[in-house]
Amino acid sequence: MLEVQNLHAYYGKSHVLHGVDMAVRKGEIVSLLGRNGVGRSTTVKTVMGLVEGTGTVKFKGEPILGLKPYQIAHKGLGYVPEARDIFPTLTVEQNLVLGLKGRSPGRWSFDDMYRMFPRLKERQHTQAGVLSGGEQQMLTLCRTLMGDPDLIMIDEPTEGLAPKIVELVGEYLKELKNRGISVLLVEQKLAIALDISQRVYVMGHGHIVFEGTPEELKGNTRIRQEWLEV
Amino acid sequence: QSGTVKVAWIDPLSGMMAPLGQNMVRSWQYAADLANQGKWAGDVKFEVVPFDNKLSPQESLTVLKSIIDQGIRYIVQGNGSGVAIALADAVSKHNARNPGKEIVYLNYAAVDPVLTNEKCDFWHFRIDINSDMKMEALTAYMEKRPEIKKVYLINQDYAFGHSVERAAEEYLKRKRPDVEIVGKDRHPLAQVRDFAPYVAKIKAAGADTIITGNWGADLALLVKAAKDAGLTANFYTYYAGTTGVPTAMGAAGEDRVRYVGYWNSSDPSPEGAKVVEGFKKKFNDDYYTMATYTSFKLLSEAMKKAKSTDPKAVAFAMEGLKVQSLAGEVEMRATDHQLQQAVYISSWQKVDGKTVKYDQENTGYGWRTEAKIEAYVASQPTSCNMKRPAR
Amino acid sequence: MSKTIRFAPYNVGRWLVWGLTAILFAVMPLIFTKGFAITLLSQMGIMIIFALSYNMIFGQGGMLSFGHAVYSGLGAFFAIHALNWVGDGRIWIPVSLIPLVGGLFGAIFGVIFGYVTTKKAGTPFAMITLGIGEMVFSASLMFPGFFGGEGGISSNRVIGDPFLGVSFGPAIEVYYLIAVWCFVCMIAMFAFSQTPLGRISNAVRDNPERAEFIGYNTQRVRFLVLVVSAFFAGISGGLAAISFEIVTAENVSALRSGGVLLATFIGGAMFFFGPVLGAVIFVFFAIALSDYTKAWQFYLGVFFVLMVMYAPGGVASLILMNLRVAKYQLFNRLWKPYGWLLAASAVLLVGVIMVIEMSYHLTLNFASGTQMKLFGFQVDAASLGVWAIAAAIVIAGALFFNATRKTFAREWGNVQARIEDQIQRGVRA
Amino acid sequence: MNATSNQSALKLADVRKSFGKTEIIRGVDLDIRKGERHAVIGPNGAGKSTLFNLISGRFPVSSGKIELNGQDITGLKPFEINRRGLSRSFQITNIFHRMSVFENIRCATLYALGYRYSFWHRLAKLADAVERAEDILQRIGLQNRRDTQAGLLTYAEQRALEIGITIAGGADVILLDEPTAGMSRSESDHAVELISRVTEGKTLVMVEHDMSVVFGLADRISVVVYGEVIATDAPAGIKSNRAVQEAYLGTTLAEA
Amino acid sequence: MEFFVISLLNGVSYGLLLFMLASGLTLIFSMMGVLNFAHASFYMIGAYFAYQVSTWIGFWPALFIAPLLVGALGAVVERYGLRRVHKWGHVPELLFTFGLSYIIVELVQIIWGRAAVPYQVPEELSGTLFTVFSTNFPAYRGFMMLVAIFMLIAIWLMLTRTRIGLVIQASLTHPETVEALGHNVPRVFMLTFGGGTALAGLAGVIGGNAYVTEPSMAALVGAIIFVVTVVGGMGSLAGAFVASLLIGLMQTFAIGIDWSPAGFFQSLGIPITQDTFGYAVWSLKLSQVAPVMPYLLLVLILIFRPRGLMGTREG
Ligand SMILES: Nc1ncnc2c1ncn2[C@@H]1O[C@H](COP(=O)(O)OP(=O)(O)OP(=O)(O)O)[C@@H](O)[C@H]1O
Ligand SMILES: Nc1ncnc2c1ncn2[C@@H]1O[C@H](COP(=O)(O)OP(=O)(O)OP(=O)(O)O)[C@@H](O)[C@H]1O
Ligand SMILES: CC(C)C[C@H](N)C(=O)O
Ligand SMILES: [Mg+2]
Ligand SMILES: [Mg+2]
Repeated sequence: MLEVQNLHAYYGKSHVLHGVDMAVRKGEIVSLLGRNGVGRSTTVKTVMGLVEGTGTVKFKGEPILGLKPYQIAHKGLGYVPEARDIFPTLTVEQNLVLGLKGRSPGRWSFDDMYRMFPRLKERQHTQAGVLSGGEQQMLTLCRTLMGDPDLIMIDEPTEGLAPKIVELVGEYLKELKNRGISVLLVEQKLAIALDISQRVYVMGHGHIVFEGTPEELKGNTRIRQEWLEV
Repeated sequence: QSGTVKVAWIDPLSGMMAPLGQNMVRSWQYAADLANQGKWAGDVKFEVVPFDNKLSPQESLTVLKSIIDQGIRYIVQGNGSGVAIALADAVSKHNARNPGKEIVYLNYAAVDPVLTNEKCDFWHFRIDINSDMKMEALTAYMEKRPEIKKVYLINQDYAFGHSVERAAEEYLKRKRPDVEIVGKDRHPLAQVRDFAPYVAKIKAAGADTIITGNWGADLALLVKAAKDAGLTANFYTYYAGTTGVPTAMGAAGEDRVRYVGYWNSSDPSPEGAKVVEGFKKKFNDDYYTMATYTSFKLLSEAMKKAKSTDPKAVAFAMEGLKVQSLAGEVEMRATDHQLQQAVYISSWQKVDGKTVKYDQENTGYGWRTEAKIEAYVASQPTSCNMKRPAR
Repeated sequence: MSKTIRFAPYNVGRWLVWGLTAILFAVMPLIFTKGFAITLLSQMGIMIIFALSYNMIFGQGGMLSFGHAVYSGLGAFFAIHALNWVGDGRIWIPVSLIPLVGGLFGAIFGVIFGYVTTKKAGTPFAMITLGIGEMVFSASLMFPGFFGGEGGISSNRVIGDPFLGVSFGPAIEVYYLIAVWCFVCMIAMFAFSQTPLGRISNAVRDNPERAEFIGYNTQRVRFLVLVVSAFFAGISGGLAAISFEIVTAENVSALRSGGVLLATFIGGAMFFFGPVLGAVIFVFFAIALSDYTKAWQFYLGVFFVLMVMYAPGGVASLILMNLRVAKYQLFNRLWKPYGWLLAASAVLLVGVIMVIEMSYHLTLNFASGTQMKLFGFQVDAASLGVWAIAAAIVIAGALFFNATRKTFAREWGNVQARIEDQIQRGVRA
Repeated sequence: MNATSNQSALKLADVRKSFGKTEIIRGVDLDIRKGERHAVIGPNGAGKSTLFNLISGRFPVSSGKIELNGQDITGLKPFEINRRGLSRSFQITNIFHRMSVFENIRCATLYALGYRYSFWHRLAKLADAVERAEDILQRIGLQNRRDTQAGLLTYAEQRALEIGITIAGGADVILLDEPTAGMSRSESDHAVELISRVTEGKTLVMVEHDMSVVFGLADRISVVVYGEVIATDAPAGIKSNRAVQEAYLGTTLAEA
Repeated sequence: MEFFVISLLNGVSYGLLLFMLASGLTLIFSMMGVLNFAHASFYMIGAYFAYQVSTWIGFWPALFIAPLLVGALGAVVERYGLRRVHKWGHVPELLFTFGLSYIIVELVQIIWGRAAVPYQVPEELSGTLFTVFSTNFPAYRGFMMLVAIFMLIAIWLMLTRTRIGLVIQASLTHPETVEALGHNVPRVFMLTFGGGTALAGLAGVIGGNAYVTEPSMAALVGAIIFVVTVVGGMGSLAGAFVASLLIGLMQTFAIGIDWSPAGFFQSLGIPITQDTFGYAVWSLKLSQVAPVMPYLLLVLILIFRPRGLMGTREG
């Protein structure tokens, strides 16, 4: 579904991605792991067209590198940015409305969202800017779902969430997968990533250093020690 | 003596009063051409250099500085007594501090009386007639018109407007104590775009006559608003002849608008007719600022008399000088440098070829002379105590 | 780019800079002796104080004001009244200290208006200052007794007997008075930026909320800075009163407030010396250029907009960036692209100036015919041929410029990247 | 562990806060002793940050009373509370972006050192401020970033600076809101170490979701759920508290 | 009574003109966060365009063409100017428009000269609409009101029936995120700015001949419309409407009323003469204070109700 080959990206003159190769197939959860600052977020942003890059990125077989973010979004790629990218002056509901691409909702309705996180329902008409850190995190996820993506890329969804909610998010990601949506999960918390994903990539300094199943990663202490733990 | 004498013209070429300024700078340049062609000052040629002062006293002084830097020694200005007072003061200071580099200031339209009374100055010469003289004439004319009962005064909020208001009240009280002044208004100079609220007020006051010193756009817009609202009062004005006002009056102003001035450009002498026609042909515009003609006459004669173009010598030579303007003989009174000339009152009428020869702004209407008060009658005493420099 | 200049204590550089500034003030009128040059220099001195005072609140304090002329203007009015009183013999103050009267009243009005305006920050602050500016302007026309109505208040700065031969009659004497005041004010304002209050005003600019949590009442900080700034603005007003000998409502007008904003921004609000440059450039435009062309406001406006778009740090930032390049000895790589760029800009500029000047001439100098002087040539502004030439120059210039611009941008980028690299490495080392 | 006395440093009595109609803080009582390290935990949206905002004066309380070192500080402005010896950090980094790291810290020392709004002192000559700032730079480990513009620091460095600013004024009660949020394991270990070093001898109150940090630092823990404190206890007690597990910790606790 | 009715009508028609201007400004501000200092300049351009077009093909086509041209110009300004400055924040944006206003005045003067141009009310509308007692109410003023109200409805429909407002507001803080959600942000910005300036242009078409079309017309209303938007509450369209009418009426009535504190005290039997302390203040008539009143109102509002009459947020 998503194929990334030899992707390079720069911030000004600093070279951040040095040829990333990875793929996400239909209906699977793939995790992208790695330490802080290795370029995981950058990878996702480049795919989304928010950062300029070179190489090949294909989505559903079509090359999408160089397109504008909104064009990419319309092709069915969803992106949940890192913490707190909510629209602070709009209400919770208006935030969700902006997730919609067309006029009519797709697979997901407002009610689905509110069922998933009842907390949001309570705060429906509050300005999103005053939500607590965790509530904002939930809202970002839901907002992207409203756009009815076929593949959703989520950047650190569990950051700042209470332990219990973290578990909940894991459940919902599995639920997405069951509905046929592919997930590319960028995570820090090993436990949850290993628990829910079918395959994992480990990233180190701008390129992929490991690809395999969670079990393989658990078994590979060298990779874990060198690229994930201290 | 020969060579070119540069005359700096300082008046607005931008803002609400720009059309007026444009007309006047043309008049000055036209008059300079006449003087040069007619060799009024022998071999001396005049050149008018325009400077835009945006109608602002402060800007005028900045402009004056650069005029001084350019070595120009004669300045002329007229639009606005506020500017005139500031200029006269600055010229006086400059001349005192820079002997040998004096500047002469010909004021061709700023008519606040103080300039030739309390604040009179040796270097300032007024070619127009002052506001009090005009009001004296206007009220003398009104005295004989019993239909005037309720008068409204509307004027611009600055030196000149105040002097009109003061004189109107004072002279009416003296000549027509029965007339009631039903309202007084002062509005900002060259700022108001919509006079409808003022007209509503005039209407509410029930005035049958309006006296106003407004000029240029301030009068044109006032007249336009009055017309739109269907106000039927008569206008007694100082400057209904200025650019823009004739168009605004059009047919609606017939016989309802009067103005007091030093000339009637619709009914000039043969000499004047040539100027009016020539100007119209050249610019398709009306020549009414006759002071431009008089000014060059005065300068030329004075230069000949002094045999010099040095401002100081010329200034002394102008004192008491008599020349022919387009309205007859005029004299620059030495005591206060107020030109002594006749006063005209005219009314807005259809062109008839006899009493109203030339129309204004192609409206088909022009001015008919209602009264002419000779110079010696119009003359007023002065409180001026002139300090003259050593010759 | 947005780095505040930092001086180490007792650095020779600072003494050098101030010393040179003082010498410059002293010798300028000896080099440019024409009456016109003196006017220009005097105005620059006044504007420098005004712009620096404005930058205390704008660049240093983060308060965008649209009404700073209120303080300089009211200061000027009080100064000129004081001057008149001295003239009447009602009070005695040496003329050279009259600016202090302006400063004092500037500060007093700073206290009055500042109390209201500094309750707010950001956009509301900007709007209140706009409102207060307009209010004072309109009110100034309502009290002719004090403000002199439309004609303003005039005065005579030559009072009494000359002191040590100085009467302040000749413009040059006034220039030196302004120069001394300007120099003293510059030092004072620089010193202010190096005090706790000055520094805290930077902090309040960057992050008012956080400043509250390190113990500062941000409202109080803004207020104090505004009052100090108004004091210096008032001094500049007092000097203006002496120099022009007239003060009118225009002195408090929005035009003046806008002008000082323009000057400060053009010079560079991030740097202490930025507004000094800005003031010099602004006055140059307003006085020197205005003598040559009626289009000076157009050029100023375009210059300003280009600065906002391409160099928001102002002229000062451009200079500092180039100095940095020089310091890292990378200028040899930029000479050529610079040369081409300047050549191209010159061509483009000539074309644009032709078009603008001819258009202005056609619409504004109607009375003097269509003949005009352009770059020393006599041309007919109404002739098609001249227009064709102008258009050709503009087009050629634009193409040329576009071509050189790209090379320049590339080289410039490379050089900056190398410098950044070196800095990074320097930090690591 | 810090030496704890029995005097209370911070005392909240029935503090309440409503935004519009919704009551977010619903009667909180809290007594934090001098020298104690106290953690506040609880689900998202429980009101932890709001509680901090109330204590530090960012929002006015709707009702209730807050005492700092025995003094009533209810209704005071943030700067007044800060001057009385309470300082806080923010969940979202809140520093002076355009100033250098050193200036950030020095500014934070000025008021406490008595220079207040002075414009008659020269900064460069204020030896005590410079000294203290340098000392704090040392302690937060940013001495080699001294002259870097704060906005250009990495995230973790900014968090450290945030803490530096918070302690620079010498306040004895420090509130930290999620000091390790967004940090990797190694970074947060480093942060914990830093925090325990710089708050030596002071009263510390912090909000944190990272249980390893909480259990590593805190002497006592309060759990806030739905605007109420449901438990205050030593770490061991909290770990085994049923209600807390249900409301907040879930089953992942085992891994922490 | 006659005075009252006429002043009321005059005030309302002036207020509605202000509203036409303020609505565009409010729209741009509330959506883009840009305080468009050049807004009044677009109003002026509208008037000049309308003048030019009407000399070629008459007033009625100009009524439609001129605002469109102004809107297109606005879109170009956004595309090639504002957008570039956007990344540097709101102050540079504001300064950009501030500088733009300088340039526009000069351009207008280059093209049309420094004096007023003869932009006239069309024949069809130059008559009298109706007569109140003995005063005529010009038809053109009625027309002005009609256009303003029509415009109000159009804006209201656009805002309530589309998501544009939300998209733009969200883009203010997080443009990238909005784009990643599938919205073409740059285009929406361009349209908004173009739309807002087109409204100003329309006001220019209507106001230019009702009053005077000349180069200082922008500076004259410029400050007033800021007052309107701030008093109404920045970003609130309803507020702008109320404030426009309020200020329109206030200014019209104030001119017509000669009430002064001195007169008031004198009617109470307290003599106030030239020698009374503060005579200059006591003797001020309401009609003289008229020019200051909007600004006084602005300052008072900002002190006592910083959100404005109907605003929801500060700043
Ligand atoms: N806007 C930017 N400009 C310059 N450098 C950047 C920018 N954003 C990120 N970087 C740098 O690029 C590198 C990769 O950043 P990225 O955000 O992709 O990391 P990450 O793996 O997602 O880490 P994190 O856990 O911090 O989210 C880092 O070194 C970071 O400092
Ligand atoms: N200014 C405000 N107006 C309205 N509601 C607010 C405001 N500030 C906070 N809230 C609400 O109060 C609740 C508590 O918020 P708070 O930020 O204190 O939570 P928290 O405990 O810090 O959560 P987290 O761990 O997710 O940061 C949230 O539901 C939030 O939406
Ligand atoms: C040009 C004139 C109408 C000026 C006017 N008379 C004045 O004294 O101000
Ligand atoms: Mg990341
Ligand atoms: Mg929180």
